[in-house]
Amino acid sequence: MISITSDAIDPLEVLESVKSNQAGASVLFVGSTRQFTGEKETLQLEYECYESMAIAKIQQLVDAARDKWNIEQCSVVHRIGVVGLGESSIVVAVSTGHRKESFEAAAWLVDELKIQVPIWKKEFWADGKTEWVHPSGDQRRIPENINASRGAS
Amino acid sequence: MISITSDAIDPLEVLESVKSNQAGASVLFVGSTRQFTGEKETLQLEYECYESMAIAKIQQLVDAARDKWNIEQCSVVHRIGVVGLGESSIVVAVSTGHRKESFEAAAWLVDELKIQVPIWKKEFWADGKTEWVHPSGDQRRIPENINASRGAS
Amino acid sequence: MKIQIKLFAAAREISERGELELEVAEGLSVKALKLKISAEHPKLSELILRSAVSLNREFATDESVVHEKDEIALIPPVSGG
Amino acid sequence: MKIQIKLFAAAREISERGELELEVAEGLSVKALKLKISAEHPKLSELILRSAVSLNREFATDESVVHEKDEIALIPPVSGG
Repeated sequence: MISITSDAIDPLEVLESVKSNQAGASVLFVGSTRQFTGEKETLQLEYECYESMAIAKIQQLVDAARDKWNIEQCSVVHRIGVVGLGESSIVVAVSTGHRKESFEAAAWLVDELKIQVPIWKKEFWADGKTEWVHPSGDQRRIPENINASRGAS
Repeated sequence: MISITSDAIDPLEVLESVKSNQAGASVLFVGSTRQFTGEKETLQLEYECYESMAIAKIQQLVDAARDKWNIEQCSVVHRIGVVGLGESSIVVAVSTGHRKESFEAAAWLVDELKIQVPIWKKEFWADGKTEWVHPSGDQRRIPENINASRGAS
Repeated sequence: MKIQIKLFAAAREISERGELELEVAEGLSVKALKLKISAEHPKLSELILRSAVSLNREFATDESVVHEKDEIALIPPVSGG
Repeated sequence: MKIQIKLFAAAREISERGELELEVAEGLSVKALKLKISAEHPKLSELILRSAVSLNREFATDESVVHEKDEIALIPPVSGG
């Protein structure tokens, strides 16, 4: 399951989408809106995406993860629009035969999604300010890495 | 939430038990009965535990994890009795401010539980044989490590 | 040739539109495209320095060449998750 | 003194009971206890070599001393999760 949605994400649905009798382990990651970053208070987040490219990029990440680990099932769901405190913006689920691979693949997918997939977060701070989060770093490095590592496997 | 139960585990309940507005990340681990181990086919598993000690040991692990990582909420639920194919024997959930800690703490809790907590698994193989799983290794090393690491922090 | 460039997040808000339209020469490189956008839309220039360009939903390099029918987007540093 | 030792998993099945009762001397070490169980229940001896003993729900060392009111269990290698 790869999905971008403006509705609340149902984590149970994502977990069940990776169910398999061949899996001894499933790892579900849920990223949600945290109230405090240091002393700064967040009221809500808002996500925007370039949907067609985001879906294509997530699919590339899932394909690359399947090359790197022996994955039974794998799902990535990202929410867009306003995501309130405690609500989930991203849910990733991976099932594998053994647990080490589930943990590694899920963590890797979240790490890479945050670097490679065209989705952007806007902070709504409690002091009334808003801010698009545009971290520094050279994004163009990444897709080249993915293609290289896939070609080699 | 720390629990040992003979009922089916509800993963959503465990995930919700770690919900916190201070958490930006939650990781849920689900261990379930895998049909094949190499070419050997499993029909079902059965778990037995020394319940009072198991609860005490899990609590020690959770306390040690809280010393090692900045954990918001943490839950461990283990099922005992017969666990059929695809059903869950263990569900661990950890919520933290940032994702790295959730992944590390959840993986560590599962690793340590498998070494330190008096719970035993019996395989029911498809060929009709049964087998208690008693891995080799010196168990007594572990509680000493835990005490040492807790004392040092 | 006439091209459209999709804008997102801060780029969209700064320029107050979801798409730019530019008249450019055939054979334009991505690097030249970024310079041209900066020149015509100075408010975007700081963000463009830190942004990537995608062509047909793939990240492009500075040397990539823009074609008339390409789906083009300016991709500010991403922050999903 | 009379002590009970809880048995689990293969130890319980091999000995066909959930608890052993032994008459032992005061000041018995865990190491001596394991030898005594092996001697009186030879079928358990192989598993005892690989098992731990818990006293009051904590893993004991070979040198730990068993007291009359202790909750004692034989802990074969565990396999939860």
